[in-house]
Amino acid sequence: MTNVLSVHDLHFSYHDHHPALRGVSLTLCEGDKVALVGPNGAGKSTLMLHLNGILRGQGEVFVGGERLTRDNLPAARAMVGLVFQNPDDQLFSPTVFEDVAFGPLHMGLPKDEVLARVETALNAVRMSNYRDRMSHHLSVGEKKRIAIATVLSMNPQILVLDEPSAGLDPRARRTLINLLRELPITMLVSTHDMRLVEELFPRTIVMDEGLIVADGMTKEILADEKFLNEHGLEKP
Amino acid sequence: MTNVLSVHDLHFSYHDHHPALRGVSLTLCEGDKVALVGPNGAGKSTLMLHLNGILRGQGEVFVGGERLTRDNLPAARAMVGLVFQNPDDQLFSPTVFEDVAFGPLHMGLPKDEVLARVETALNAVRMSNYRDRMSHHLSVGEKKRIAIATVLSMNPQILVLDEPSAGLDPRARRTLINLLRELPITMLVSTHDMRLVEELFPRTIVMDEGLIVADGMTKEILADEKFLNEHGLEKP
Amino acid sequence: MHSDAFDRYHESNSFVHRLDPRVKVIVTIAYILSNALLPDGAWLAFGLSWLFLLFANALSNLGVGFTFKRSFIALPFALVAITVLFSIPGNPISTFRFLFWDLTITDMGLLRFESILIRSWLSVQMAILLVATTRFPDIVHALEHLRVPTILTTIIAFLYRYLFVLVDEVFRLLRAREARSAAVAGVRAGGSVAWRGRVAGNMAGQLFLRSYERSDRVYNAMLARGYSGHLNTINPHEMRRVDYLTTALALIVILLFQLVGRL
Amino acid sequence: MHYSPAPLHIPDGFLNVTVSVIFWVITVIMIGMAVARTNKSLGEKQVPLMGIMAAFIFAAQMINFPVAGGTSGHLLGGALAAIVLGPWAGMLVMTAVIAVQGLLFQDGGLLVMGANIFNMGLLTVAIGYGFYRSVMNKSTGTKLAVAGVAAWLSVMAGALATALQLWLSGTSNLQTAVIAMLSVHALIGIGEALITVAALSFIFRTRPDLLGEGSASAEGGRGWVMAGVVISLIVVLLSPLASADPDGLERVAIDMGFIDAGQSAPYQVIPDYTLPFLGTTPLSTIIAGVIGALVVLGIAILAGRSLQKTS
Ligand SMILES: Nc1ncnc2c1ncn2[C@@H]1O[C@H](COP(=O)(O)OP(=O)(O)OP(=O)(O)O)[C@@H](O)[C@H]1O
Ligand SMILES: Nc1ncnc2c1ncn2[C@@H]1O[C@H](COP(=O)(O)OP(=O)(O)OP(=O)(O)O)[C@@H](O)[C@H]1O
Ligand SMILES: [Mg+2]
Ligand SMILES: [Mg+2]
Repeated sequence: MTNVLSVHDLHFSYHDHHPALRGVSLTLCEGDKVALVGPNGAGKSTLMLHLNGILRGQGEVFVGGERLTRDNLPAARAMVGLVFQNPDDQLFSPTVFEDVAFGPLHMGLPKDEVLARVETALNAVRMSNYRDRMSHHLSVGEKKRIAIATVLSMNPQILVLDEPSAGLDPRARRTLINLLRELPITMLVSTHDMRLVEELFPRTIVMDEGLIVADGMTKEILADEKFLNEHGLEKP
Repeated sequence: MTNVLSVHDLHFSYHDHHPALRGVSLTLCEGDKVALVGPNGAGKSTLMLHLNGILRGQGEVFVGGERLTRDNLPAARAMVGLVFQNPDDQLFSPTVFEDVAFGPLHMGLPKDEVLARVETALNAVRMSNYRDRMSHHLSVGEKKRIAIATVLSMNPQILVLDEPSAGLDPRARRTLINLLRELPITMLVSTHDMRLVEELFPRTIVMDEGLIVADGMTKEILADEKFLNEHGLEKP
Repeated sequence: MHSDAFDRYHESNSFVHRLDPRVKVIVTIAYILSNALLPDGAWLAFGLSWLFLLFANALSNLGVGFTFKRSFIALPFALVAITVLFSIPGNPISTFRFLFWDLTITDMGLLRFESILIRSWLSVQMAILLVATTRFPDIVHALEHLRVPTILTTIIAFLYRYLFVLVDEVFRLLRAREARSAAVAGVRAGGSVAWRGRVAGNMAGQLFLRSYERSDRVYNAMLARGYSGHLNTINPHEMRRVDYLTTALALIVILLFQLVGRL
Repeated sequence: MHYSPAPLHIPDGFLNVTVSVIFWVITVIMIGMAVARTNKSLGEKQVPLMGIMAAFIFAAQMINFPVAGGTSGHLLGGALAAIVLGPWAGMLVMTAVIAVQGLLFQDGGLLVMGANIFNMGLLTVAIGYGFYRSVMNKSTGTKLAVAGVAAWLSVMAGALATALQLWLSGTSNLQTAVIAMLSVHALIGIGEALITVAALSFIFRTRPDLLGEGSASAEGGRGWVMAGVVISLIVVLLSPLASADPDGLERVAIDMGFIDAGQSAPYQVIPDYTLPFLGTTPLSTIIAGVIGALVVLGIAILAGRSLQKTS
C-alpha cells in the first residue's frame, strides 16, 4: 500500500487564539477508510483544512508523496477532495450542474470532459436526474450527496469529509452510509456519530485539544470506555 | 391532568406548494413530555409554528383550553415557548441579557420583574455568568442553552423545542438531556435522535407527509421495526 | 469557524471602560472635530492632542502605545494627499525629476501634507480607543440616547449581530471555492474573468437568498416572543456624576487645544 | 482573514470641516426622509429584514474574484441593495453598513462619515435604483443589462464625489484626484457590475417573487428615474470637465466660495497607490484610452451575457 497522504508535526493557531493544532502527525495509505473523532473544538476541521492547503500551519503535509508548497497547491487540490460539514457551504452555484462542473471547469478541462465528469459524479451519488435542479431547494440529504459529487467530479484520490451525517434523518443517514461504503476511494471522515464510526471505519483517529490522542483499530478504541469519556466521547 | 394544548384537524400549505399538514390532531396534558419524530419534510417544524400562531392554517388550536384567535395571540405566545432549531435564528440580540429579556419586555412587564425573570431563566439553564456575553462568541452548546433560557424567561407552560440536540458533541448533548429531564414543564420536542427519544420521552408522536401516523408509548413504537422503517426511521 | 477577529473590544475594567458610552462617543467626536479644526502647522496643539490621546490610552489600561500599534490603517489613503506637496504655491524646498515631470515640493505643500497626516493619524487612534474600550452594543445604546432614529440603531444592532454569522458564511463559501480551485499539469486553470465574476455573483446571490430566508426565521422567532412591531429595550446605562465631570473636563481641554492652535 | 478596507472610505483628517459638515447636512436630510418613508410604508417585518440585509451587504463586500495581476473585483453593493430592497430601505441599509465600518473598523472616519454615506450609500442607491426603475416592466435580460450599467455608474459617481470632496477640502489636486479615482474605479466598477448582474440573475432564477410586482423592489416612484439620470449626467459631464479643464471647475468653486486658498495645478502626479494595476505608467492619455476600452468592453460583455441568458 502506498502512502497517499501524510502529515508531520503540524502546528497551527488562529491569529492570537490559543493553538488549534499542537503537533499532529498521521499517515493515510491507499484505500484506507479512517474516522476522525473528538469533542467540539478538538481541531478536526482545522486539520482537514490543512490537507489541501486552505490553511497552512507549521509542519509538513505530503500529498501523493509530494510536499505541499504554494506551487503545487492547485495540483494537490485536484488530488484531495474536501467536503465541508454543512452542504450549504459547499454549494455556491444556482444549479446542481454548475456546482458539480465548477471543479473541472476551473481545472480548464475541455467541455466534453467536463460534461462526462459531471455525469459520472452524479451517477456515483445517484443523483443524475437532479442535474438541472436548483441546489437551494433540495433537502439536506440531497444536498449532502450533491456536495460529495462536487468533489468526485474532480477525480480526487482522497476524499476528506467533515461530519457528513450531521442533521440527516435516519433514512438519509442510511443512504449516505451505503454510499460511503461503496465509494472505492481513500477516505478520512470526521464525525460525532459513533455508530457510523463503528459500522464503517476499520481505523479511528481520536483528537482532543489539538493533539492526536489515539490512532488505531476502531474496535479497540471503542472498547475503552474510560478513554472515550476522558475525551468527551461516548460508546456507540 | 388538564389538557394544556390541543390541535384539531389542522391543514396547512405553504403558498403554492403541496400541503405540509393534512389534518393533524393531538392533545398534550400537563406534565407530558412528548417526542415528535418523522423524516425530513414530514411537517414537524410546520406543526410547531402553528402552536403559538406564527403560522395559521385551517383547523383549530387550543392553548390552555382557549381557542387561538388573533386577539389572544399574545397571551398564547406567553404560554407556549417555542425554541427554533438553529440558535442563530433564536438569538437575534447582541448580548445574552438582551435576548433573554426580550420576551418579558414585550409582555410589558415592569423592569424589576424582567430582571428577576432573566436571572431565574439563566439559572435554570446554568448560564447566569453569561449574562453580559455577546451571543456570537458562544459555542453551539452554549447557544442552545441560552435559546432555551430566552423562552423560559417568559414562564411558558409548554416548551416546544425543534431539534434541540442537532450538531452537539456527545458531552454537550448529555448536558442538554440532563437539563431537559430536570425542567418541570410540559414539553413537545422534535428530533431525529432516536436515542434521545428512548431515554427521555415516555410518549412519542410519529409524523410523515403531513399526517400523524402514530401516537403512543415510546417503548411500543420503537419496538415496531417494520413500522419505523416505513417512515424513514430507525431503532435507536 | 468564527470571525472573532472582528471584535475590536478589549476586556478590562479601567476608568475609561467604566465610563458611560455616551461620554466616550461625545468626547471622541469632539476630539476628531477639534483635530479637523486646527489650522495647518499648529504643532503645539497637535502635540497636546497627542498627549491627550496617550493619557486616554493610559487611563484605559491598554498601555500607552496601544492605539499607536493599530493606527496605520488609514495610511494608504494618505497617498491621495501627496499631490498637495507639489500643487500648493510656496517656497520651493526641493525639486526632483519623476519620469516626465520636474516636481517641486513647496514649504506650504509640505506643511499641508504633514498636517493632513497628523490629523488623520490622531483621529483614527481615538476611534480605535473608543471601540477598544466600549462594547459595540453599548455604542449602539449611546447612539440611541443621542437621538439617532430608532430604526437606524435597530438596523445597526441587527447588522452587528448577523455580521458574524454571515461573514462566517462568506468565509466558508470562499473556502469552498478555494478548495475546488484546482489545476492539472499542463492545462491553464481558472477560466475567464467573466466566468469568475459570475461565480462570485452567484455566491452573492446565494448569500442574499439565505440572508433573506434567515430574516424570515428571525422574524418568526421575534413573533414567538411577543414582538408586535415595536421594539422595547431596557437601557442599562445611567450617567453618573463622574461621567458628567469627565465629559466637561475633556471638552474644556479640547477647547484649550483650539485656543493654543489659534494663538 | 482580516477585514480589508475599500478605497472609497475616506478617513478622518482628509476632508476639512466645511465639506464634512455640508455632506453631513445633506446626508442627515436624506436619512431623515428615508426614516420617515420606511416608518410609514414598511411593515413590522421589515426591521429584521433590513438589519439582516445590512449584514448581507457587509458580508457580500468580502466576496471577491481574481481579475488579473493580483487585483480582485468585489462589491460595494449600493445598487444591489436599492434594487432588492427599494430605494429608501436601501439607503438605510447602506447607511448602517457604512456606519458600522466606520465605527467598528475605522474604515472611514466619523466626522467625514456624512460624506462617505453620501458617496457610497446615497449616490449609489439613487443611480442603481433610478436606472433599474426605468426598465421595471421590461424583459429580465434588459433589466439585468441596465442593472449592470447602473452598478458601474454608481461606483463611478461615488468615486467622482470622493475626488471632488478631497479637492474641495484642499487635500488633493483636482485633476489628479479625478483621474486617479475614476480610472481605478472604472475597473472596480466592472467587478461591481459583474457581481450585481450575476447576483440579480440568481435571484430571478430562484425567487422571482422578491423582484416582481408588489415586492419592496417596486416601492419607489418614477421620480427615482429622474434622480438617477440626472446624477449620472452630472457624472458624465463633470468628469471630463474636471480632468480636462480643472481651471474652469475651480473658478466655479471659487465663485461659490468653496475654496479659501486657490490651488492651481501646475503639475500632474499619479500616485502609484491609486493605480496598482498600471504600475507607474504616467500617460494619462493611455489610461484614458484603456479605461474607455474597458468600459465599452465591460458593458458589451454584460449586455451580451445577460441577453444570452434570457434567450
Ligand atoms: N476561524 C477561526 N478563528 C478562530 N478560532 C477558530 C476558528 N475556527 C476554529 N477555531 C478554534 O480552533 C479550535 C479547533 O476548532 P475546530 O473547528 O478545528 O474543531 P473541531 O474539532 O472541528 O470541532 P467541531 O466538532 O465543533 O466541528 C477551537 O478552539 C475553535 O474555537
Ligand atoms: N418556508 C417554506 N416555504 C415553502 N415550503 C416549505 C417551507 N418550509 C417547509 N416547507 C415544506 O413543507 C414541508 C414540511 O416541512 P417542515 O419543515 O415542517 O418539515 P420537518 O418535519 O420539520 O423536516 P426536518 O426534519 O427536515 O426539519 C416540506 O415539504 C417542506 O419542503
Ligand atoms: Mg469541525
Ligand atoms: Mg424541521
